[in-house]
Amino acid sequence: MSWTSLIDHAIGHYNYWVCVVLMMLGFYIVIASGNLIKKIIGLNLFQTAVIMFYISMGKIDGGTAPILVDPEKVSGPVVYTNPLPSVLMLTAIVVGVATSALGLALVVRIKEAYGSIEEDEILAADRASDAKEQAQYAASAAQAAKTEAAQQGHA
Amino acid sequence: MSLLLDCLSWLLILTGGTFCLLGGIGLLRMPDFYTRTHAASLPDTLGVMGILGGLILQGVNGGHWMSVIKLSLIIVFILFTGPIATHALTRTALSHGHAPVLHENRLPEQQPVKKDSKAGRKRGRKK
Amino acid sequence: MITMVTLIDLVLFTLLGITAIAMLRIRDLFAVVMLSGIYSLVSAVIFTDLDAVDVAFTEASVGAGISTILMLGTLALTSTKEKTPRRQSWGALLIVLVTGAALMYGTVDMPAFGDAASPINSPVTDRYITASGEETGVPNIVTSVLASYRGYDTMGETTVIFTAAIAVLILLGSARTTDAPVTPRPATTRSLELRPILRAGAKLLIGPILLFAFYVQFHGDFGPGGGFQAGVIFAAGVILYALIFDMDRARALFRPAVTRPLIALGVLIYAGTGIATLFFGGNFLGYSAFNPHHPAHGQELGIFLVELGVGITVSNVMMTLFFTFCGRRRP
Amino acid sequence: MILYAVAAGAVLITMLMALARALLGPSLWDRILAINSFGTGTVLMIAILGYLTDRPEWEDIALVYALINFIGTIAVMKFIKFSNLGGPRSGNSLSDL
Repeated sequence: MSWTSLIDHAIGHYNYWVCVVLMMLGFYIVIASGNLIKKIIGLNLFQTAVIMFYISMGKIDGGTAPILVDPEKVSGPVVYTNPLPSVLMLTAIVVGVATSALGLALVVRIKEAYGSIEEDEILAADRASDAKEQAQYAASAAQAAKTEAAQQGHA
Repeated sequence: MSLLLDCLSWLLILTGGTFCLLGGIGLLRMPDFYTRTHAASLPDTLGVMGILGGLILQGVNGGHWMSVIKLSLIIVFILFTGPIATHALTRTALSHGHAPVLHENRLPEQQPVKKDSKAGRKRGRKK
Repeated sequence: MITMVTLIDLVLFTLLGITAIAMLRIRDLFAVVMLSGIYSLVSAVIFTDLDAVDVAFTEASVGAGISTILMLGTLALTSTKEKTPRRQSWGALLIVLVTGAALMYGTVDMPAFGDAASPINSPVTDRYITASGEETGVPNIVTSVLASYRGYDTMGETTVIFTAAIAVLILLGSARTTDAPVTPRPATTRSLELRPILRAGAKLLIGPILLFAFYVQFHGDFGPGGGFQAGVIFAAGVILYALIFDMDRARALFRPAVTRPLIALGVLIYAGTGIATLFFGGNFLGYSAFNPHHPAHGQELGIFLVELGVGITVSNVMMTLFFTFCGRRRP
Repeated sequence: MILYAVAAGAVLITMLMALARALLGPSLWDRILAINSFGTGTVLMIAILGYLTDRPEWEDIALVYALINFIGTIAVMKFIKFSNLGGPRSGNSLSDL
């Protein structure tokens, strides 16, 4: 492979590479960040990267936007860029904002219930309340066993 | 006629581009927020007028009338919104205690601009 | 040979990468939200550059406008600071690196960017490009594919938006909202409020924004635009009004008792168009049945109705989201 | 064509500088200002791209940006001012924004 073809390859795939990097950045934010809002921002990043990936694939060199040109105004055939990725991604953006609104609504509710939007604090609160519940359960079970034993002894 | 329009549009776009660049440089190099506001208004007004004006002349040249109308609308809108936004921004910054760097308060202990603004935000929240 | 468009594309993608890395590193969530505004600005320019004008239009209105505002509304209800993490999560880094390497390996075999012979440009697309003009009478191929050829998809997506709005309303709609109007201030004190410049500017802008929304809605067949974009722009006009004048007054104009049923009405118009075509003897969403002599006219009518439904749903969903997020009191 | 390339180059460099200010920007205000400038650059860039690719009917997108960018800035300032987009409720007096 000669240098020029290598450079051509790099230019021809640069979009895809940046898209992959963006996707991975979003992915990293989602799994490594403890903050719920940051996680949703990471998801948005990931989503936009996927959208950009699709749109990059649809582009044709020398093409124009997929809106029909008046045939009288141009001479010769017109190359149109692929309209299909545009259609799919257009709706994906609006759906994406609606679903991330849903995620944000959940975050707001979590904040109201737990007083925090940090994952570890929420987990700690959950564990604490679990432990409390278990202790209560154990206490009540012990109480029940005691009364049962007392009743048996009585009988 | 066409050549005249072309030359005019070159002139306008070059002026607009220069003002955009100057605004960008000012945004980077000016010492504090208020002076940067000054620089940032360059692309908002003359940059937009120059570049879009040049494009309008090209549109007239090519007979794209719809795009000429829309570009004129954009110029009008940006001429309204740009200064309004900057005005509101500076007023908010000032009322939140973000002090401008004047030569009399350029002492090192009065410099922490970032801390200042955060304190201002907290104060604003308490109201 | 690098064309100008490719060069711009390379620069913009680099800008995008820098912004994303900054978003990862900054811990002030407020700054991150503002950077995500920049991120969507850049991505919209990239979409324009890659000839996906309609997508750019949507990203312009949704990403930079509504999304940022919703994020800010959430920050107002939660907190703006991210806690510093206790430790570097090496496990996460490893997973990300491995996945990334696998995806990179996958791109090596892909056809180069801009290759007209790549498999994505299949005969299906050729048919859309060559035949859609005569078959639907709509010059914007994206609109005709969206509303006619792939009408089922779009109906599903409208339903998803509808469902998401209902879920948000279930989560946030009932308790602690301020549906009950706060005692309105008398008009005299209102007019004395000191924001003359913003108010004057907003008065000049709101009208054109709403008008432009209608233009985008009805002109979407010929240029970039359509129901999704128009709905968002209309909602943005209302949001500007609510931001600059008064939340309560905006809510009195577009009161929940009206906007919430309209969300459903849009979906109903969409599905109802499909059922109407059944009555005219066609397939579900086969608009040609509306006018058997001129199928293209039938298609135009169908696309118009469907886009109207989408526009009504999207605009009301966006307004409802704004009012529910920003009308809620901080706990 | 060269004309548009020159304009695009100037606007791109301006956008780069605004981005740098948004990333460096010591205070919050600098960031907001830089983002506003960046938005103006975006509007110009989209307008130029329309002519560069010989489809000038795309100015719709630039028009939307010119309008939406303003709304975004206002929302950010309102958030800072009242820490809530709902604004002051229950009749407490407004100071100027």
